Amino acid sequence: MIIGVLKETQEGDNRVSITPKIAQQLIGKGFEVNVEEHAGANSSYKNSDYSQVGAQIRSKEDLFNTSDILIRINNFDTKELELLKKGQIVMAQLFHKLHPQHMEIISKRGATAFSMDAIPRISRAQDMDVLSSQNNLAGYKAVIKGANEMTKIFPLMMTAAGTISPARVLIYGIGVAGLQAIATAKRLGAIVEATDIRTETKEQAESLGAKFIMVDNSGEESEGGYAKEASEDYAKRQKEAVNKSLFKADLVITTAMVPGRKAPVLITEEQVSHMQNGAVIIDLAAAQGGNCEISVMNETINKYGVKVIGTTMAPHSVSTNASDLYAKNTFNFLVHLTHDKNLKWDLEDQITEETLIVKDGEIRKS
Amino acid sequence: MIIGVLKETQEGDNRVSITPKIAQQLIGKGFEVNVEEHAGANSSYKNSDYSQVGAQIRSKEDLFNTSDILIRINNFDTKELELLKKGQIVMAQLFHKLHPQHMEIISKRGATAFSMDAIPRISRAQDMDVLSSQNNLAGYKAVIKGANEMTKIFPLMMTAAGTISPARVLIYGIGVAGLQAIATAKRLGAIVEATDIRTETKEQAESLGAKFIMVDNSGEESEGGYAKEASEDYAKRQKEAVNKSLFKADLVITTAMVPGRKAPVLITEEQVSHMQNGAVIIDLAAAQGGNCEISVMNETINKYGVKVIGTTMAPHSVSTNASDLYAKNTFNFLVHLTHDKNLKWDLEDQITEETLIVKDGEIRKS
Amino acid sequence: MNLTLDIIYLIATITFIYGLKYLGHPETAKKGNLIAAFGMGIAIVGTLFLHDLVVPTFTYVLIIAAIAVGTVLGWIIALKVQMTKMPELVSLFNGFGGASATIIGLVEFNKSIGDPTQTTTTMAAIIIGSITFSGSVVAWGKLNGTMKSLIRLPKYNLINNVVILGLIVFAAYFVWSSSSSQPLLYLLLFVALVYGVLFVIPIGGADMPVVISLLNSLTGIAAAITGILYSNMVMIVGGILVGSAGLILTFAMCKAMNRSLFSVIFGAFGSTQAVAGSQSVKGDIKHATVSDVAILMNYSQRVIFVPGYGLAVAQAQHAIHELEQLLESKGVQVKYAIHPVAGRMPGHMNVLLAESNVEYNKLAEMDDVNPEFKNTDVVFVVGANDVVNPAAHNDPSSPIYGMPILEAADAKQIIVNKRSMNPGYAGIENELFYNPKNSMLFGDAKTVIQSLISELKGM
Amino acid sequence: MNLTLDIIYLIATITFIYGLKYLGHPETAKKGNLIAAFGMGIAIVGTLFLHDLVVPTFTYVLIIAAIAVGTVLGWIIALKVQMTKMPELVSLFNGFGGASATIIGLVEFNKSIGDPTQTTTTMAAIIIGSITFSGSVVAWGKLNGTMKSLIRLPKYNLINNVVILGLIVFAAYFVWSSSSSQPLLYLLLFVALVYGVLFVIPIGGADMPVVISLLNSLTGIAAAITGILYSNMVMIVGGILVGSAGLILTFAMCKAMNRSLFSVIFGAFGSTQAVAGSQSVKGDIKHATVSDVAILMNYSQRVIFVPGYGLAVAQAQHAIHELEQLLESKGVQVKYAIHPVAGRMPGHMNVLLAESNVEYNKLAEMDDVNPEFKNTDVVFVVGANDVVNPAAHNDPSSPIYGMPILEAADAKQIIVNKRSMNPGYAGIENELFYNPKNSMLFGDAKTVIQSLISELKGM
Amino acid sequence: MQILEFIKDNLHLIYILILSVFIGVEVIKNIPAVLHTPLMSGANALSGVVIVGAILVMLQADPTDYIALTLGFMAVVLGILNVVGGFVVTDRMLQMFKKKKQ
Amino acid sequence: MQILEFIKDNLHLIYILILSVFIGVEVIKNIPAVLHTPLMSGANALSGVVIVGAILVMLQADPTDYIALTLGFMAVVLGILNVVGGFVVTDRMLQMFKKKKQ
Ligand SMILES: NC(=O)c1ccc[n+]([C@@H]2O[C@H](COP(=O)([O-])OP(=O)(O)OC[C@H]3O[C@@H](n4cnc5c(N)ncnc54)[C@H](OP(=O)(O)O)[C@@H]3O)[C@@H](O)[C@H]2O)c1
Ligand SMILES: NC(=O)c1ccc[n+]([C@@H]2O[C@H](COP(=O)([O-])OP(=O)(O)OC[C@H]3O[C@@H](n4cnc5c(N)ncnc54)[C@H](OP(=O)(O)O)[C@@H]3O)[C@@H](O)[C@H]2O)c1
Ligand SMILES: NC(=O)c1ccc[n+]([C@@H]2O[C@H](COP(=O)([O-])OP(=O)(O)OC[C@H]3O[C@@H](n4cnc5c(N)ncnc54)[C@H](O)[C@@H]3O)[C@@H](O)[C@H]2O)c1
Ligand SMILES: NC(=O)c1ccc[n+]([C@@H]2O[C@H](COP(=O)([O-])OP(=O)(O)OC[C@H]3O[C@@H](n4cnc5c(N)ncnc54)[C@H](O)[C@@H]3O)[C@@H](O)[C@H]2O)c1
Repeated sequence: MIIGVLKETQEGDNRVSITPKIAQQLIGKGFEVNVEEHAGANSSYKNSDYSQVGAQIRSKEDLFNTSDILIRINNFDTKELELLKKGQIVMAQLFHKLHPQHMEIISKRGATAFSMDAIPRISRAQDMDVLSSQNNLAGYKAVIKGANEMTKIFPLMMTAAGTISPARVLIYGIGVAGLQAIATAKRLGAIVEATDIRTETKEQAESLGAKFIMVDNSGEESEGGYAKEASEDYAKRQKEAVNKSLFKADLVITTAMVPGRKAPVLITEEQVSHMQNGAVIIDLAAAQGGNCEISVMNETINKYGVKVIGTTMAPHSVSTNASDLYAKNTFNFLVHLTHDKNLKWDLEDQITEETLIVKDGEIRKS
Repeated sequence: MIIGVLKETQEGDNRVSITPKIAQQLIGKGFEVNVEEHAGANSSYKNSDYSQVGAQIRSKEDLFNTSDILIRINNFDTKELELLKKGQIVMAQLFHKLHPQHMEIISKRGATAFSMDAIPRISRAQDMDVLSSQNNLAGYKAVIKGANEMTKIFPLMMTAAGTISPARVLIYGIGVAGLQAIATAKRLGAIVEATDIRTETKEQAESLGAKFIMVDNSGEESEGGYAKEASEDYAKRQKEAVNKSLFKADLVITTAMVPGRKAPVLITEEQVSHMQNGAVIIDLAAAQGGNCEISVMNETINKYGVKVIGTTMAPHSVSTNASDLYAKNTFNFLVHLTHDKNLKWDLEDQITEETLIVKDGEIRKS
Repeated sequence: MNLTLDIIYLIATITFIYGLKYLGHPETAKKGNLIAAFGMGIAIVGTLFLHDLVVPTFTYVLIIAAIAVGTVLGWIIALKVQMTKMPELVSLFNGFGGASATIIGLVEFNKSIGDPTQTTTTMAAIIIGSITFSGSVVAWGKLNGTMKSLIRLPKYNLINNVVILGLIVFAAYFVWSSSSSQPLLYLLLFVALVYGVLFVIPIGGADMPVVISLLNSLTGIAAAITGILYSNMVMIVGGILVGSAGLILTFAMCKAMNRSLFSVIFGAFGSTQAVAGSQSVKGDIKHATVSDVAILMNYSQRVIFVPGYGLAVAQAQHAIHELEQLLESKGVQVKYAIHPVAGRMPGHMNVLLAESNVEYNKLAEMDDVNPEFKNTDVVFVVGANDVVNPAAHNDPSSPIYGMPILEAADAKQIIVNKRSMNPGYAGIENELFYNPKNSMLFGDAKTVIQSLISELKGM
Repeated sequence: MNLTLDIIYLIATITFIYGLKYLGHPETAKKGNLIAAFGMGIAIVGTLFLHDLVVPTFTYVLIIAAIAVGTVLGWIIALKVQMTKMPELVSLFNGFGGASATIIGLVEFNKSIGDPTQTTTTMAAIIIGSITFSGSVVAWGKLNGTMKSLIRLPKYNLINNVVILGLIVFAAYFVWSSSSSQPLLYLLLFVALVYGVLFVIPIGGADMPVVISLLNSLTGIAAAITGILYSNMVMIVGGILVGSAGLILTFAMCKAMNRSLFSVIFGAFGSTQAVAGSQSVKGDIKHATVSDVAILMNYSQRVIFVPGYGLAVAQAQHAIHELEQLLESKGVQVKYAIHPVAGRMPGHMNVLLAESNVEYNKLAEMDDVNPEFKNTDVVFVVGANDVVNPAAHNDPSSPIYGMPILEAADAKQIIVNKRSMNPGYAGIENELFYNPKNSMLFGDAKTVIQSLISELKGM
Repeated sequence: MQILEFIKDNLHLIYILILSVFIGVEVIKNIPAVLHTPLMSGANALSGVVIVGAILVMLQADPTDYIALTLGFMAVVLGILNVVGGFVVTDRMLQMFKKKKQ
Repeated sequence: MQILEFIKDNLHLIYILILSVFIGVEVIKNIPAVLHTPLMSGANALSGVVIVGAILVMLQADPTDYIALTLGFMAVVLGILNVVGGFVVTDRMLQMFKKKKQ
């Protein structure tokens, strides 16, 4: 079975889906691994690092022609998908609900698609869970980026030249990214507040030293640890509860998402206009439409004295770690799917079932 | 007595020497305070903030014409100095030893110069000590910037997708900036090592959780808590002792300086070439020539897979705090120098004596 | 009496005091036992030889034969018994002591007739001695499994109280009437024996140690009373010491079990409930006290901490670091086993423990540490649950089936600290808690660890 | 003797035991004192009225007058005396007790002649009683300042030993000869009194408390011996209790002062050295023990911590946070006063205390906290030095002159913890350490704070 | 009021009893829970001090009074069982407190 | 060997003495240093129990034996001074342990 590792094409994404170490492990398991030229360059992995462990360096074209499984982190574009051959498998974060047209093409080509973002959040799938592994880094990096952008420092300091009051950090959404953001901001000495629609996150936030801003969520639903879309009424209550903190905050990090939907708008332009001069907002939900009304993906907007940074890029900027984790997740996923180098197609298995979006041209999920 | 607060002209410096709060305090003491237009803009202070507390907003020309004391953080250039009038006082970080030609002009114009960088490191002058207050922020920001530039994260994390080993941070020079860098890196979870020519810094570094790399410093001198220039022999011993750590480091922060001299070169190009792929060097001594051979002030050099960032800019990027502290230092200094709005010219006093570089045209220090 | 014997008794008494005192501290307990045994030895030998009586050789031979038989028997039994059977053996031995006191009372009864003080004393010796005897034997049988653990008679409280009152009246009659009737005496003996049985039979198996301690205290009192018969100081003081120390110990044991003495003896219903509370389909769970765990750790060579989400909730990171350092300073090797998904976010335990400056090289990854558990004396699971749940291996229907876990069950002894029997994140029961090698140490992690620290510091 | 009196004595004895026991814990000490006083009261009243003697009214009147006079006098003196003068008063009272025993011995001497046991007893009462008396009076004089603190006779050890040996031989002569010579008796008395003086006079002023405790223990023994004269149980048991407890206390006091009893009594030279070690031009420094400071804090309302560089060196940030929380849980208000240049870098204390999660609102800036010191019961300076050095105000020649400091000296009580008398960063001496309100608590900050925590937890 | 009489006659004994109770209590309180069982066992061995009484019974028995001798014999055997067995079991229980390390 | 004689005659007394010493020691050990002085003072008051002896001296004195009466009088005064003064001073010392808070 030949695995083709593609270089990421998305602007600014420095990751690679398979690192030399994992390539070696795959080869050890009997797979053949071909890697696109310079695929690892931005994550500090050279072509030679791959060839040393026994992988072949190939052109992109070659990979599309010869691979049984094509692996990448980010979604494919239409042109690329048109190159697929019958029986070929693609494995990436396809976000199939947001991109049904892509599934159509794959189906048309008679190919197969596994979507990494669809790995279920169950205990035994934790080591394949790319959302967790990448969001975790995103949470860390959002704080570092925020601290770098701010014109203030995080910790309280009582010095001979006066006292610097600690930065106030406000976090929306206490999922994986939110929790790591809390931990990181707290470590640096900030006063951290956080809120989430799921009240069970209160204890978790507090266990990391944040103050939880409780918003009455009666009437709201959640499912399997995921939030569902919030009602307008909830949004109003949330604003009332959080505004006081928002208007004092030096750094705001938003991570609120609802799987398969546009991210909820939690900070309106009007709210931004009341924020402190010099405050920074890092919107990690920007790619899903953003939690802040004025955020734009991959841009820094300066408005009302506030810097609004729209990004999901945080993990990309810690590309070495992000690639290592992603590759390990992929490896675990491949090991789970296969037996003695061959796919098991075990549709009884929840992980296979939920990630297998298109099977030999048949669209199974939409 | 009229104080003129000039806007900083140096590229990228967002600070302001007097903040609205301090302006108010000076006015309270009977001074008249005139502020150049938009002087505080980059530190989030608007013109209106100043006028609200009773300061006048003036043009730069006006300030030069009317002020008794002209205040700025950074050095003046020759053209500006030519505008000085007899009896006028300038107060800034003049670094007179590095810029004797500036002193000549001031002397020629019959003006007076106080250099803020010359404030002695004695206990009662601590609240005027701008080097301490600014270097402290520099130490913090160097780590944040480094963390932002790195493709790895700082803390150890044992996750389902594998273990991320903690970042290794190496710090040269354990003065004020070095100590704060240690503290900040340690907070974020890095393994921190540090070295200094003054062995008394060992206990200090360890009190903040860093491992001290001891270099035999027999034969080296130091004076009043400051290092003197190191011998070549010391430099050799230092390389031997530190190289092992240097070549494993993910982030290196250099802060070593010798007052009134070029900063010592601690990392040669040859050493850089042995460093890890992806490592980052932040050279805080870049303005004084740099501790790293290949660093260039205000530039990011990518060489041998290592990012070398030359900067003293760190405090500027946390301009709000930096301005607050600098202004407070200046205020304390002014209060110390004056009695009932008039300068005391108390040359018996160590602080006045050491900071008064040019007095009414007479150059007192060189 | 002989002066040398007096002095020997005095010395024996002092060894008893020191013996008890030293038995109260782990470091000195062994020494204390030996000291007391030495004192007992000289008292026995002194009694045998230092007297002013004319004793025929036959009697001497008999006595020495009796001592020899008893010594050899006692020694062998004591050495042969399994560790786990020791409590019932103690109970049995205690019963023998009571029987001995009873016999002395019976023999002395005739001599005492007429002297009310002496009669009172013999009566007391007989009654207390035989209650201890039969009670201890029942307790032994229960612990042994020979007897059904819980036998409940209707209105047993009432019956018991009537019997004991009857006994007292009966004894008073003897004192008052100066009767010397042997049949009546044996009736008294019989009733006392019956009372002993009645007293112990309704008490639950889990409460047996308390009862044994109480009976033990009674034997001490019986010995003291017999001592009064002979004005023998070592018996009097020794007996009283055992009596009072035993009583205090009984209360301490009740306290450690969170029960009152009253509820142990009378509230046998309460007792069943309490036992039921910690029972489940999976079996019994065992409780440990802070001092148990402290001593266990103190005398271990290798300890592994398994931190989980509860450690974060309790904010016990500083406390556990202090515990680790304390143990290390006592020569115990300590490691933290970090499960990749312990806590609620990736790296949660790392963030937590870094805060309290736990050294990175003390943190072991799951795959590295799993083979080490079997060489570990104590694994201390604090606020963790799912990450040590064997259901991940055994139970395909469990939501965590297939997840790798920390193999805490391989260790020689497991201690789990959490606040209750509530499940963790996955919401499922944990069989590990019912593992025979496991004891639960309930309480908030921070409080518990801090108590462990103070306990350990006192050692 | 009267049975009721016996029972009263028994009860009194028990109150004495409880009294001593309770006096050992701060919470119960007051109660203990009252219980013991109650026991003493009933013993006295019982003795007065429950006897089978025929006593003329005159004698009664005399006794009651004596009691009245003594009670009123004792009460008034005890209430009037200044707090600081209490130790010498205790010494004086103790001397009175000894004198009382001596007098009893003198009176009973005649009756005892012929009976060696009785004579031995009276001799012992006279000798021990008078040594205590004269010794206590000398101790009182010394503490009082009436007597020069250190009087050294040449070869005093030799002289003392000869005198005490002579006393014993003298007493033995009385027992052996059954002599009834009054002049000889008074000579004995005189020599004993002289010995008491000789015994105490060479001992240094700082060691006086130890000596008083020792003499106190002796008075107890004297009381017990007198008790034997009358076969009086309360005197015997009470006296022995005081004797043994007093001796243990004496050892404890020696230990707390880091001296051996031997060196206190004989090594008077050592004593001067020890005192000299903690002296300086600035005056004396006082030492506090961990338990002193723990109790002080426990009974305070407001405590301020002043952390400095030493806290960072000791890495005691977690410990101090725990101490703070513990005190708060006991209702003590705790704040940290942060000096702007405490430590070695700006914000050093902030970084340090943030690590252990000290709440930001517990940190007070210098200018805000300085006015609060005067309402503070205890200020606890840990590993700080220059930042509380009053030389910054007073000494223009000092390198820190003009630096603002934390006004710790305004607090009611100051405790400074550091490892030695070494100076801090500025390299200068600190007058605060010699402030009469200050006590030094030497030791590594972490160790000291952890000991404070365990001590406080035991309260 | 025989009890009062008894008290009067045995005043010293009563003091001894009361003092012994105090010592028993003081010496045991605050004992760690792991030591409960060994202590119980040790105290049990001590309560075997009745053996002294049993020996006295035999010593004082008329050599022809076979009943007394037999009973005495039993008493001694039982008593010594209690003593020896008790101490040995206690000692075994306390093995666990041997320092394992070196 | 009068001492041995004495021991034999006063066996109970000797037990009482020894037990009392144990209690005295057990009860006091581990006392915190701040309580040293109050305890010393309290023990001092207790040592005033000689007053009982002093009273007995007077009670037993021949009413005409003025020397004995005078000496007894002094003994009583001194003894009661020790007792009353001792307890009152101790009480005052212990004021510092009153909880200031409420
Ligand atoms: N790491 C991640 O990224 C991540 C993310 C999401 C979910 N998870 C899941 O979270 C679980 C983690 O396992 P875990 O063993 O760490 O935690 P866990 O299974 O949730 O168990 C934690 C235990 O701690 C106890 N506890 C809570 N507060 C306590 C306190 N103050 N003192 C003492 N004990 C306390 C609770 O029992 P009591 O209530 O009886 O005290 C609970 O049983 C796994 O199921 C994992 O899949 C992990
Ligand atoms: N904050 C800044 O930016 C900065 C920078 C440079 C210099 N300084 C100077 O540093 C000084 C700071 O004052 P400070 O009061 O914090 O410190 P300090 O005056 O240096 O005193 C620290 C004291 O802590 C004690 N100590 C050290 N290790 C200890 C341990 N393990 N346990 C207990 N005590 C320990 C030392 O006494 P022992 O050795 O007897 O234990 C020492 O006297 C000022 O003079 C300031 O001017 C400050
Ligand atoms: N199987 C496992 O053990 C496992 C592994 C990883 C994550 N998880 C769980 O999965 C869950 C989701 O984690 P995630 O980071 O992927 O979530 P996510 O990225 O989908 O959302 C982030 C957070 O935003 C919150 N949110 C959504 N709408 C909001 C609104 N209107 N206002 C405020 N907050 C809002 C959500 O509740 C969530 O906490 C968590 O409970 C996490 O613990 C479980
Ligand atoms: N009066 C006060 O209380 C006060 C206030 C602030 C700072 N200080 C002291 O002033 C001193 C200097 O602080 P700074 O930050 O201004 O110093 P700096 O910026 O001049 O130098 C930074 C560090 O580099 C070190 N260094 C120089 N040459 C080196 C070499 N070849 N190799 C390795 N290290 C080298 C120096 O020893 C120094 O520690 C410190 O001791 C500091 O504590 C005192």
